[in-house]
Amino acid sequence: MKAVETTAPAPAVAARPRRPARRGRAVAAAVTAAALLAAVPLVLGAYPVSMMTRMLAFAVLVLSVDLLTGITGMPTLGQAAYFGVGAYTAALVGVHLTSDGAVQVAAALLAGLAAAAVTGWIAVRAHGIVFLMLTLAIGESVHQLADTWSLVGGGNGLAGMPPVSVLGTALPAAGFVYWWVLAVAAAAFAVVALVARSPYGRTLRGIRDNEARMRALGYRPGPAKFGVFCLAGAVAAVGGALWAAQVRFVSPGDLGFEVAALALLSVVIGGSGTLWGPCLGAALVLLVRDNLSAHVGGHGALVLGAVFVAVVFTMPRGLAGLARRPRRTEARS
Amino acid sequence: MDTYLVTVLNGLAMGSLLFAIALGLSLVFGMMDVLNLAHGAIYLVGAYVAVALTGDGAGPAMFVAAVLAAAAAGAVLGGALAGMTRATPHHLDQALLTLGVALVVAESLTVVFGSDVHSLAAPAPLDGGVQILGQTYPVYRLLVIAFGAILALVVYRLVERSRLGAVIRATVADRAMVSALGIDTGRVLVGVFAAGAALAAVGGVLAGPILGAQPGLDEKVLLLALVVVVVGGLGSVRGALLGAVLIGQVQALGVALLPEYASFLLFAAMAAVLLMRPAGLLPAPTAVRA
Amino acid sequence: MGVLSAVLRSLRRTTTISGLAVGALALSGCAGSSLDQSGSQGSGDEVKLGLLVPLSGVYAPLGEDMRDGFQLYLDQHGGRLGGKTVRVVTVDEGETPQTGVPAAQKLVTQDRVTAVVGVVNSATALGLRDFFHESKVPLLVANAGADAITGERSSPYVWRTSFANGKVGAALGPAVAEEVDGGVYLITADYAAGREMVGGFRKAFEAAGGKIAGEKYTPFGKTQDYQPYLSAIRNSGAKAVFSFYAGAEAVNFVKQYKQFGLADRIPLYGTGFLTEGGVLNAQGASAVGVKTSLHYSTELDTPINKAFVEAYRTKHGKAPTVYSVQAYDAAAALDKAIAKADGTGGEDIAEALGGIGTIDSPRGPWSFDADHDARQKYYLREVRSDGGSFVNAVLGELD
Amino acid sequence: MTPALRLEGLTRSYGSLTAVDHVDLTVARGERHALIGPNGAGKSTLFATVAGTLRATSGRVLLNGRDVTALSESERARRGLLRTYQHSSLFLGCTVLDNVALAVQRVQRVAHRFDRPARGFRRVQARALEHLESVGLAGRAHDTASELSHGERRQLEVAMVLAAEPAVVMFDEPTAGMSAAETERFATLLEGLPRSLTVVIVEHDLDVVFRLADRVTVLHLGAVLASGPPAAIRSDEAVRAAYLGAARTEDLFTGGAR
Repeated sequence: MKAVETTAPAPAVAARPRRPARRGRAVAAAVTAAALLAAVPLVLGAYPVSMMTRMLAFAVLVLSVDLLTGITGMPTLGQAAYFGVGAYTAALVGVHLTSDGAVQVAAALLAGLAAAAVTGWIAVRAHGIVFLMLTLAIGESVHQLADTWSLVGGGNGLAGMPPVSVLGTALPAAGFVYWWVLAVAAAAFAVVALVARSPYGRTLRGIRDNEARMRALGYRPGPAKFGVFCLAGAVAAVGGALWAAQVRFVSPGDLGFEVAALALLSVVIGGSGTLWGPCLGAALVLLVRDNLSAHVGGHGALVLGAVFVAVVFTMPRGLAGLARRPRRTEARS
Repeated sequence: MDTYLVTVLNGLAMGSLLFAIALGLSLVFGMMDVLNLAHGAIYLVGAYVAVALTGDGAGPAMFVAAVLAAAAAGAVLGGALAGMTRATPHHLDQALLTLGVALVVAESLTVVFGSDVHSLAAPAPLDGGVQILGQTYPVYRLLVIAFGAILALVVYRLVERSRLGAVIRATVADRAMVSALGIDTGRVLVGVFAAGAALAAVGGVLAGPILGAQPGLDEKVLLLALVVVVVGGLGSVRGALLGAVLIGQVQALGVALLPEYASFLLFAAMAAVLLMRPAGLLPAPTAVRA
Repeated sequence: MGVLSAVLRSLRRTTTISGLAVGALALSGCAGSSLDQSGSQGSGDEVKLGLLVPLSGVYAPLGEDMRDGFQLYLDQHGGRLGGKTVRVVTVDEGETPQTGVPAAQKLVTQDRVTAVVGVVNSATALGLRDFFHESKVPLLVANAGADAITGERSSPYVWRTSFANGKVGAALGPAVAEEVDGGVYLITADYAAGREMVGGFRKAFEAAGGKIAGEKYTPFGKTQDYQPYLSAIRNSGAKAVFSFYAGAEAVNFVKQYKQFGLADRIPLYGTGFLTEGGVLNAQGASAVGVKTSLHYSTELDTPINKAFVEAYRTKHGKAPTVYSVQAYDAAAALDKAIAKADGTGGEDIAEALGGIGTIDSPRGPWSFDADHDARQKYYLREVRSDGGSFVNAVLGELD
Repeated sequence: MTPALRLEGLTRSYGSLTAVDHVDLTVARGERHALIGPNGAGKSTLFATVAGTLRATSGRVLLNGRDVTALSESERARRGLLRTYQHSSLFLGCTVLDNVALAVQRVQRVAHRFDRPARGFRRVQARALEHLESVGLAGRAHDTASELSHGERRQLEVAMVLAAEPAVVMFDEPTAGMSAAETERFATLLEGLPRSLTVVIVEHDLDVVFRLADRVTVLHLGAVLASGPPAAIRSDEAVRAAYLGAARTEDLFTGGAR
């Protein structure tokens, strides 16, 4: 029954330890989690491993949403677009150029960065709900593009991607693909964690908490927001490339609104103050979506809706982070 | 040219529906900063009330009964939502709460009515078409336009000209100030929430003969209403009206003129407006923003 | 918003195997490591089949019909196919490959089914092609219509008991060219299935001497109001319209086609999905007179179809649809294949599927062609009122 | 010498209401200048207009002789013109240390570095801690700002704005909500500030005003009523006369809503 404690494919490392004393424990937890995660393919069968591979890829997308929503306070519904850009780029590279996983990830990263740079300057001018709507518009437009553009297969999607290879060795079995995805996801996690703890991360949290005050301190929030938007686009695209490496198929459904909404939901469920929380949220959301459903008699949404309501009333602080972003009422005075 | 005139007319019909639906969303957001994600579900309640009461082809009396029943159901739901959101301090929590309610409501509707597509007939005397500029046009849509115009007038008088309206506008602008003046903003908020939800449900009945009722329609409608509200400007009646008319025309005239870009028109229009006016076209005047 | 349907979808997923997902994970943990590739397993007197149909999302009504059709065949044959007891594992395909692909992976790698039946979404079917090909497990596509499934992306392990989009459209081409004196307007939802059906029609139609009066592709899943397009059709001077829509779009399009007065002046043709199943009930009288091509209608006047419709009504309390028949026939094909196969492994079944010959189905006799697609008759159907309800009356066969 | 801050006919209107009405004011470099006046006199609006949070309707703001009226708030802050807020405006989700460090890292030009964790930037951390110590909050450096009491938040606000190394700093009612001990600490802190720093302060506590200020300006209905050394203001008949029925000038400023 080792599976139980490994259902959480997220390195349990605190995003920013507050006191040095905690750092040691956080490192120990991270090492333990990494070791457990790395051992998964030795223990579990192909399906659970492929599922955890997707969870890891999705967790990378969720990290990018957390970077924007949890750390910078910009709630987004558009990250699936960059996830999709990454997935399509990786699949195109896989179909037409090379099955080398590193090349696919690198190409996806650059494509995501470029896509975010092109669209981001529009989005970061807005705040709160308007930002949310603009990212939604970007997401829907990119989805529409994928749905109608024959070069990427249109609505039928892009199939025929060969198994991903690393260092010249093809990885046909689920377990090896898992290790590859785990390695890249861990790297992405490390990068995001570094950014979150850096002075830049502090700047972003300042923008989240009180953008007006940042300006009064002499900051120019615009470029800082644009920068994190591009970074988040690149991270999401890496997630997309990892997703494509496992599924070996990309379709417009992968960058649809549903994916964006689930990613945002993961951040909220996981608690957006930390990085490991949303990763855990990502795993939970995919687990529920793809597996946990046999016993709800078809009407689980009733239960779920009630749970939502109950959560709000019983643990209003449990879903911190997003709630801490500046509210309109505070902006007035 | 005549073609486009009929298309403009049709855009007005859609705009009327959008106005009825988006108004409540806009005012609730403006007054309480609550993003009511259950608004689409309330619309769908109205649509299914119409399915239950009028089925396929009922008389005007039954149709009016459906409108009233939907309004009542919407008001009850809206009042309940208002009470629940007021008991919750954080905006994200409030949004989650309304999302939870939306889930419960929409799933209950699927349980009761199944996942098939339902369609509705217009009440018998309005079921036909008339000739306009040589084209057949459904009479019912003319009624919808008339309804939208009357609604706009009534709401405008109510919100812009009456004392109650002054309180509503003042609450949008600065809730704390209105409270300080000794006015019970709580009752106003609950009232507006309930009225807005009732309007959305009535919108569901009225749109029934045009859009039908099926699972998932709540999301499409919510999205459209959100676009209308954001384009028009949060918290303002005139903004909701302008946004609704504009989006109605984008989806009608825009599609007729630029069919190749139909998929992108809605969001392109929204992005264009927001780029030029980040607060929307006619935002509600608010207190000084520091 | 989308969260709603996503969550709804996730919570309506059903599986016949029991156990929470965590438990399932743990169970499969006993199955060993994931570092090798493994195919399906067959054992003794029992076969395990996977049913991959949408039970949530917009395609749920189709999925339910398919499940009912498949189940009816099993019930009629004592729960046995080809002499072996069948265990069915049903999973929810959902709306997109996002959910469909993992669900299929679960059937094959965890439940280790011998074969999988179902798949409504074409993208899901195409996305799963390599997976089934490499896993050497047969996939019997019982709806998804993308031409490539049995075309450029065909596989020895992918078979289709339903239709190819282009062929359904093409079947109507010569008939319309003959019936209509003047240009025909093409309109469909702007996605792969729509373009393939219209493309198939256009090719056959133009080959038969027909003329195109204009064409429009409407945003898929986002169009509620067709008036701008209907005006364009009116102004084009077209003598007929060919279209493809499904679900709520089919309902809205056909109703508005009537409301804006086009139905009385310009005949509407389409592929059969425009007026099939629950969609037709919702369209009601608006659909009367619409002519479509499809490989099935409940009104087919054959003994085998009458018996099927009767049995289906008795069991499920409603009329069958083309989707029910496609899944029913997938069961029939498997029945023959399992009986013929040397074993119950995926490779054995796949090989046997090539030799099952003709299946006498409610839709008429059909067989797999060289590309593993269904070679079948198409019928010209017209919506008629039949004592308060509406049916697709069969006008004749198309060739 | 060029004055540190000079306002020329500065006006800010909301429609027909003129909150700041042609204010002329000159604050010399190193001066401690107090701004007093009853509630609604336009003090906060004046600060916001000078800082650039609000656009001036007309008039000019000169910082060290340079016209900054057209500059945004953040550009003015970069030139050394900073303010605190009447109601604490902090980064409530961040730690106390982060609040101050945000100001420090901007000044030290490392605000957008992400090559290593923030704690690796020793100079920033050390400087931020120094500022926290100066207001007595060093012990709470790792607490979240939202956990602070009202008075502590006021102290943090002071530490944050000083950490931004301003040339001219405007305090908007800094001691409101502070305990007596905290107020004393604040007054001592202010007295200890180098004279290279120019201070404008809106304050209701007249003890503090007359203890610290070199000059005092009285604002009334958005306009300057009087300006001069504290002793002169204390005995100014015009100030006294402007307020009907008030027996002592002090009552004018301490009575009423507060």
